[in-house]
Amino acid sequence: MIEVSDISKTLGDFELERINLSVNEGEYFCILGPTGSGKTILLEMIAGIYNPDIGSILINNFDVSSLLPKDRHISMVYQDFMLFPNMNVRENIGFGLKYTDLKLDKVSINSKIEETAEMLGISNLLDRHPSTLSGGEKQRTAIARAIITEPALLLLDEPLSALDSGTKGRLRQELLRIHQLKKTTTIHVTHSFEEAFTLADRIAIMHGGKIHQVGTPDEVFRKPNSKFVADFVGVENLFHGTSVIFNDLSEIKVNGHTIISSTRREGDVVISIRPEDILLSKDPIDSSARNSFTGVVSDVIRMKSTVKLVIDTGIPFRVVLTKRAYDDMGLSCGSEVYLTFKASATHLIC
Amino acid sequence: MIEVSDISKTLGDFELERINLSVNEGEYFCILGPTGSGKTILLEMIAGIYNPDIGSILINNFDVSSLLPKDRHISMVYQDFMLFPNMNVRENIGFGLKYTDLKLDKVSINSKIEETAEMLGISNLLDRHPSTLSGGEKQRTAIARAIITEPALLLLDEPLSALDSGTKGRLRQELLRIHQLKKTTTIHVTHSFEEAFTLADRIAIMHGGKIHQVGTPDEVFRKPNSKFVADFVGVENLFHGTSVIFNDLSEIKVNGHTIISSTRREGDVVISIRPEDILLSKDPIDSSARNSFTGVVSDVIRMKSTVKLVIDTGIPFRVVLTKRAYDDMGLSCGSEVYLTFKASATHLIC
Amino acid sequence: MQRNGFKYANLFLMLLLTLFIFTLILEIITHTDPVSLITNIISPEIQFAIRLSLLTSVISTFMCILIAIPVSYSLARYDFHGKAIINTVLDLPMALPPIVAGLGLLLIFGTTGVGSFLADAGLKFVFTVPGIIMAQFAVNISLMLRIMRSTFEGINPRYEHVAQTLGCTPFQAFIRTTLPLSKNGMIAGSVITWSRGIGEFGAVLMLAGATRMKTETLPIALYLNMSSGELDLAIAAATILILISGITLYLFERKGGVAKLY
Amino acid sequence: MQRNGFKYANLFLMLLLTLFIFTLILEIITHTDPVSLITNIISPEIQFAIRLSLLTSVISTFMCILIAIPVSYSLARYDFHGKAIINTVLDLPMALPPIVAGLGLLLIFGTTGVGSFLADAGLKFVFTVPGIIMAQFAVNISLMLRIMRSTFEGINPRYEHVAQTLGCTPFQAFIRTTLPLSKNGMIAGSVITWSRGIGEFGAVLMLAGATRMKTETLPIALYLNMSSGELDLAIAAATILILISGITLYLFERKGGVAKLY
Repeated sequence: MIEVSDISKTLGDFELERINLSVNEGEYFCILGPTGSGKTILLEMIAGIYNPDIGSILINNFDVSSLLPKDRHISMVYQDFMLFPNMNVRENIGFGLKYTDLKLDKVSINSKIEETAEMLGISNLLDRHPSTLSGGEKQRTAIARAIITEPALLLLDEPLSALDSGTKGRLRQELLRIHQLKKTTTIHVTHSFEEAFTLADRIAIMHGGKIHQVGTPDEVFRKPNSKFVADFVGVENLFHGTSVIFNDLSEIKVNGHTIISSTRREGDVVISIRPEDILLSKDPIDSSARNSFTGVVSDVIRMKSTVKLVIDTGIPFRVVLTKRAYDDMGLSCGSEVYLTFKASATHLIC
Repeated sequence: MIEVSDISKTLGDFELERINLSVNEGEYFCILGPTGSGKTILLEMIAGIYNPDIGSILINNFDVSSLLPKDRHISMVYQDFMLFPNMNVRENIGFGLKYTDLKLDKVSINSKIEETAEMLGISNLLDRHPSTLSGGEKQRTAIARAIITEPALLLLDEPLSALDSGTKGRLRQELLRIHQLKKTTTIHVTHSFEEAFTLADRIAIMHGGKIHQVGTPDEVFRKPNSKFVADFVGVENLFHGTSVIFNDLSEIKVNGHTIISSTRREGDVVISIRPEDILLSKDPIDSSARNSFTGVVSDVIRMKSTVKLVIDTGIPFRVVLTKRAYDDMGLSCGSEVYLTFKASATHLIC
Repeated sequence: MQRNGFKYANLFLMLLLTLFIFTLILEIITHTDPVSLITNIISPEIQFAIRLSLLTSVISTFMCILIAIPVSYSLARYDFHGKAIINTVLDLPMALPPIVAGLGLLLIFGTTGVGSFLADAGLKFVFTVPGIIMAQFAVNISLMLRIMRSTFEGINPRYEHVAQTLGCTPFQAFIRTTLPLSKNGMIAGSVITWSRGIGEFGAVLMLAGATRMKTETLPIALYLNMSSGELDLAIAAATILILISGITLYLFERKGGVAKLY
Repeated sequence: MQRNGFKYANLFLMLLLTLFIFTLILEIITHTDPVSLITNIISPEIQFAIRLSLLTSVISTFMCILIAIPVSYSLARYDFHGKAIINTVLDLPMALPPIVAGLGLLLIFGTTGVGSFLADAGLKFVFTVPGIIMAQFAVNISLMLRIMRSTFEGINPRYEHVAQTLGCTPFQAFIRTTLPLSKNGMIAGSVITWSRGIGEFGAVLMLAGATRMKTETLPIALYLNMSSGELDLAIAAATILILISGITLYLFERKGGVAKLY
């Protein structure tokens, strides 16, 4: 268990103010916030790169506040990979093994490197130089280097931010799989709600050097405790589901409903539908759109020139309408409506 | 009239190959192409910054190929403004007047500066330093500096590319207005089809150091003469129209049809609707969507997992469907269909 | 705390080196008492050396700027065959020990036809004040070229393009845009050149010689007085030179980025 | 064509300056015939000077690296009070004329308690070979510091952070990551320091003196032989120095970006 108590730190213009966090054994914990919110500094303080001005950090009930990074049993993965350019992939991955208390011999070091590389699907890259790798391969190497020492705590500083969207998705899956396998307590810093939503057991929202809210992704998404959190997370229809491919399309089961997507992926997925892409009608529609649901208006939020509705169909959809369309349709809380959206508007993000 | 004949130029790795162009008196001519296509070098050769290796340039039937830039009666506006940082706005705008043959006195120089600043709406900025201006203000100053000398030819090198989208739209309007007012022959280089479509009398498509097609925007859009041109311009539903605001929404007349948009603007506009945002059905739909049209399938293009249809409703709409939706609906060329899209999906780009 | 061993060792070495350099300066300044230091500084010999040093270094700096502007502009803006070779030749004086450059100048002006032609025309460089200026110029021109070149390379050529389309000749366009925009680089370069000119010893010694009250710049005064055992006068000259270095460094820090060139 | 007047004037001046510098070198190399040049180069005196120059410059370069690494690392990575002042003091030797630095060293080692303590311990710097090394070190350390500092600043500290989380002490992390990554900067800095060490004249003259066959480095040999009228031996020394400058410049251009520091 990680216990961050009342940490404050001033670094140049920047200030972290009385941060309290507690991360459970084996938990995947995301710290979510916009750029400049102090996430990375917090992570580096947990790692021991910086010392907090006041406050303490406990890892498994042991105060590590005054220990060197090497004595904290942690590993760190940065957004920009930070592979040692003077070593090949094998030497990078094996780096940490030379400094453990285990005193491994050459053979067991090598077998451990190969096993870890195997796990990350980079066995064929071991003799390559980091500069010849793609972004995804670099980050896989960095992750392998971090987990090979079997740290008590894995710190990930925006590990997916420097990758293109395809690679991002694949590596997100990989992080999930490794965590299910190793159960290493993980703190993952990100500015993407999508990322936190798909990965985290719990998330903390950070902004301006403070923690604003802590909870499961669902709690934070459904019950944001401030306008900042609401704005930051409340823009998308995001749902967990299980996908099977049928007739070249994905059919995703969400809360008993089936949603069709033209993106193809199987297994556990997270889907997202932009509120503007959903069509509302009072009668069922026979159209080219693959998705159609009946629901009840459960909330109406009036904006400047648009209206946001929450439609409960068993799944809570957010829909955006022009004011005029809203008035024309004569809707109010409790009205029954039909939702329609195209398979191509259903994005599979994980 | 501008006549560019058989110009070739090698500059480092880059090669311009036998460029021929002719721009009419008073015409607004756009050269459209992706980054690295050689547009800027061509413009700088017309300006006289570089000399072509072979070929000639005629301005109003006079061969200027061997003249200094100062003797070509041209003005140039760059993407990055290039306001002289050692002068204030007034000195920047008036710069060219000191070098004309007119020998203006101080009073008439000043009144000319003020008149031009007035025209561009920057009268209140005359004593400011360029570094204190916003991007839009900088580019207005650069345009004022260029047009004050009443050049025979105005050269614009991606003049809107460095601006944010709101400013971009306003300045595009400004360019249109100035051209209608002054009728200066203009060559405008851009990588944005939208920009060319909204501004140009005629456009030339340039790629890899060659001119691929010349024609009115409509010609090029409807009848691209190569796959490159088709890919480069054929991605959007773009239509000219006239807009009035009614009940807080824009009603745009296009070819006798009325299209509703939630973006508010009056007068001549160009609208764009993404092909994925249009819903297709065999029966009329009663929904929250503000736009609904009947049309006939006039072309079917099969892609890897989607189908592109051209629906003629008087306006030629492009619509993208999943393959399954296309099959389910049993459509073919000649089928009658209904098109539906939301007012918020109708973007006013000019 | 155990963690800072590495850091403290590094900082300790840093302080030690700082102390060493600081002592170096302090030893010179405090070697004579203030009263005799001032007496020596206002002695006719040191006063002559100060005036001669200022005069020659200002003129040689001016020459450096005048030549460096067109030459470094050419290197920054034009492409031509043999650019790499010319560049290397122009960089040579920077890598050459000043005393060697001085010998080369002595040979050019003392033994060749060009030298005797110039001497006949009244322009004598060997063992003369013009020789001091020439020596300072030859040693410093490369550095001035480097600074001005990187200054010009940092100025977008499109300023000149725009000015040309607005009616300027290429020369006018340069004068109205690039030249004023290169002010900071020019000041920084001048300050260095000036300071190095004042401190130049080897090349001046070779070409202009060390003649008391004739070619006696401050470094030459230091040298002559050390040779003749007049330590106090040598220290007076050194103190002035330290002062000038301090001022240079201060002016330079204020010009920020360009300082990195040095 | 009329348009190129400005350009041609610039290029003409550039060629003129190139010619001037080229002549400077050529005059020295061609002043004696090749046979006697070689004879002079292999004379015992010049051979001694070459060996002494190589020995002292290699040792002083090594000292510069050894000191510059921890000191410039401190300046690049740590924040502390008084950093600006320490930085200015450490930059001073670069702005100071070498002859003044030499005087300061002479005063430290010749007149202070520390100097006599070191002398009693067998470490004499005044008019000795160790004095040559010390003079070269003192004059060049600032430049080495600047180069190493900007090299370290160009290396992401996160390499060390990662290494530390993987089990390294701060010192180990530095040795395994930042130090190997700074190789190019270190080579470039060493080449400059070495070349400037070999060419150093003023400071060496002050501290180590000019004693034939004892403290006679190449620049001192040039100076001594010019003084005694042995022009051919002076030219032999100058030719070797030109050769070394050429090699330095060549090595330097190959190291690219870092060259801009100079």
